[in-house]
Amino acid sequence: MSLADAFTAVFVSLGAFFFFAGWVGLVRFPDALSRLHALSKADNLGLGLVVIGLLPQASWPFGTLKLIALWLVAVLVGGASAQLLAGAIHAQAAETSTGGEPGRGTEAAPGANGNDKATS
Amino acid sequence: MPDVSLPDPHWADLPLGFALLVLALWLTWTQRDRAAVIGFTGYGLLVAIAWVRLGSMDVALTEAALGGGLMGLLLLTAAARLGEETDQPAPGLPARLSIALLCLGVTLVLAAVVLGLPSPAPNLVAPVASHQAVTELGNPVAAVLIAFRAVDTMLESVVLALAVIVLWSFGADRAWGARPRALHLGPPSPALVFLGRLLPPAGLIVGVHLFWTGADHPGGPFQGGAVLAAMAALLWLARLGEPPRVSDGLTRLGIVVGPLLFLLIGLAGAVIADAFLDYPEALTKPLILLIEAAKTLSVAVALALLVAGPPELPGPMPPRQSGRAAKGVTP
Amino acid sequence: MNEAQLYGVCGAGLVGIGLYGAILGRSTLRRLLAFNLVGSGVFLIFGAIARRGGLAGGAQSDPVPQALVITGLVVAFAATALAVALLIRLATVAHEAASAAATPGSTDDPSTPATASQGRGERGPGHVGAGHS
Amino acid sequence: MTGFLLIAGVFILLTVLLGLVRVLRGPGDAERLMAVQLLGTGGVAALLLLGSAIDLTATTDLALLLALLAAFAAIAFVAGLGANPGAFTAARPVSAPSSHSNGDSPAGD
Repeated sequence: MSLADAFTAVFVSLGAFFFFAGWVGLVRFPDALSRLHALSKADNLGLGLVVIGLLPQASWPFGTLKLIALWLVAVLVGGASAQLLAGAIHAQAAETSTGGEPGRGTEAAPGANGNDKATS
Repeated sequence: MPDVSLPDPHWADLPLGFALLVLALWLTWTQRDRAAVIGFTGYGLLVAIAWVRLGSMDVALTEAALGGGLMGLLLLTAAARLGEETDQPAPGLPARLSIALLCLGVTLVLAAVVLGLPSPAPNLVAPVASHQAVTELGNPVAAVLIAFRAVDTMLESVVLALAVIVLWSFGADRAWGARPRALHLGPPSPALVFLGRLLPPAGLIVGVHLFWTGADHPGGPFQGGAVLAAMAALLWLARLGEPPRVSDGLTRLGIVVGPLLFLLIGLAGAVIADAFLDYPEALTKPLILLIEAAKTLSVAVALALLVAGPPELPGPMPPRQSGRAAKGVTP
Repeated sequence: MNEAQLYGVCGAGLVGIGLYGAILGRSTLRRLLAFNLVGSGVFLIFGAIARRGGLAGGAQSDPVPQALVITGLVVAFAATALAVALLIRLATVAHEAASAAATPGSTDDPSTPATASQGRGERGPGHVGAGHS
Repeated sequence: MTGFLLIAGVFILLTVLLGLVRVLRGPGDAERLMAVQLLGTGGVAALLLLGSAIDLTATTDLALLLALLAAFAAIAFVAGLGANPGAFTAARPVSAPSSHSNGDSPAGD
């Protein structure tokens, strides 16, 4: 096994681990914001580590550049959408806690919808 | 893509197919529209991966761009605007049961047909490959789309243009000439504006890349155009731009330039070459590129306008905004 | 069972589910989703056939069905967009008819221009009953 | 190396497929979106690994496309929410006298 292959194996494994961790967090964490936190780990670290791991395998220069561009796009998109979702969850929670009518079953906030699995 | 079979493990297919069916069942039976629409965007992603497994990268790209991006945008904004609809009255159990049995029967017949397909499978791989050199295209799907089945493709771009016209005609009479407003959904949050500033340049590059690479690799006008349309929709959603007025001449030109050029070159082919939509031998590649470029533009404009909806007058938009909805969220 | 057969059967299942949903869906938007499920099931069956043909002919996938599916996907999207616009228009007209029929003038929205436009299903800029009544 | 990349790709794909549990269970739409987002990112990673393993450059294009459009569902969802925070409960209470009373239980299933 060459050095490049060992590098790939280590980083791809780490990335896969973070995807697994993100899944566990998404399924097991108690409320929306912590789940989002877990998701962001998978989004940024998981994909980032997989991309780093694949860099030695990619064809220079375009394959490599494309991978890096992909990671940049993913970080940008993942970060912005996490921000969007967090804002929505937060606003919803604020609305329900200040006596706004709880949105029945449609809202992002945990517990706001009185739903089956919601815990807050 | 010369190698015959993908050497990857097959046990990813079974979970994927299973997930597709579970998701489809869930979004048919779940209670709320918006949840179902969110599930549907996930479904689109899965279908794109399924197409990769079926060896059709061209279709996978189209499905990802349409099903994953634009379709989610279209349906989620519609769900936001329509609100949750009351359940429609369902017929009695016997009727539902018989309909379910009927659908099951359709499934069983189709499955039997799929499993009983003749072997070896009839195919057009060899004819396409043997004639592909004439088009100077490396991508057989592009060759089929633009040369061998060119009538289909031309009619399809005409259909897109017609769809925009029909969509516009759904607007109220007095709103004619106004801008489409389906993507006017309240003040955009800062994160959305940020994304709207940074993502479209990247999307522009990806869209043009998909169009350009489509000659020799998977990709093409539809895929590239869909990405460009998604970027335009993002700009409109982030309020960094406005959809054009429906009376705008340049927009109208953009919609029809693809089919029109296709038709004109096709007619010219009837005179210069041998038949309608036949290309003169020496000019085949440049003509194809010209048509594809115009088609990318037209597809992009038409798809973006389809997401943007019919023209509407400014002001609150029924049925969406009620009085109490005005107390806003400030994300 | 190879992947062509698997996704073909999966497509058949999707057609069945989608057909049921299109007939008995809970709401019109859901029926639209179900209709799209039917479409994607049919396309998957096409894909299965393309895959079989491709493998028999020495390629990944037969290009002719692929090209047909690409065309079909774009047209299906256009049809969905039209249906969505129609749904919104329908809801708008119904909403106006309801707010006009209920109690003209009793809503707390002073800008409501009476019932002038209800007959033609037209929509005025300020024509929103605040109470959705 | 090819085998390892394939196994890693399939592992990630299966992981994010299991995340679909959140789409089915919710409880909120935000969770559903997160699961779809995880599906998108995991799909990108799996496609990259698959493409690298069997030397298919086109999968990188598809991965790039998925990464680019990954946020669209979240964008549309939040935009709709911001435009109309209460609409999903307000839309029907008294509008149709014939419709059933609106004391329905919250969704999710």
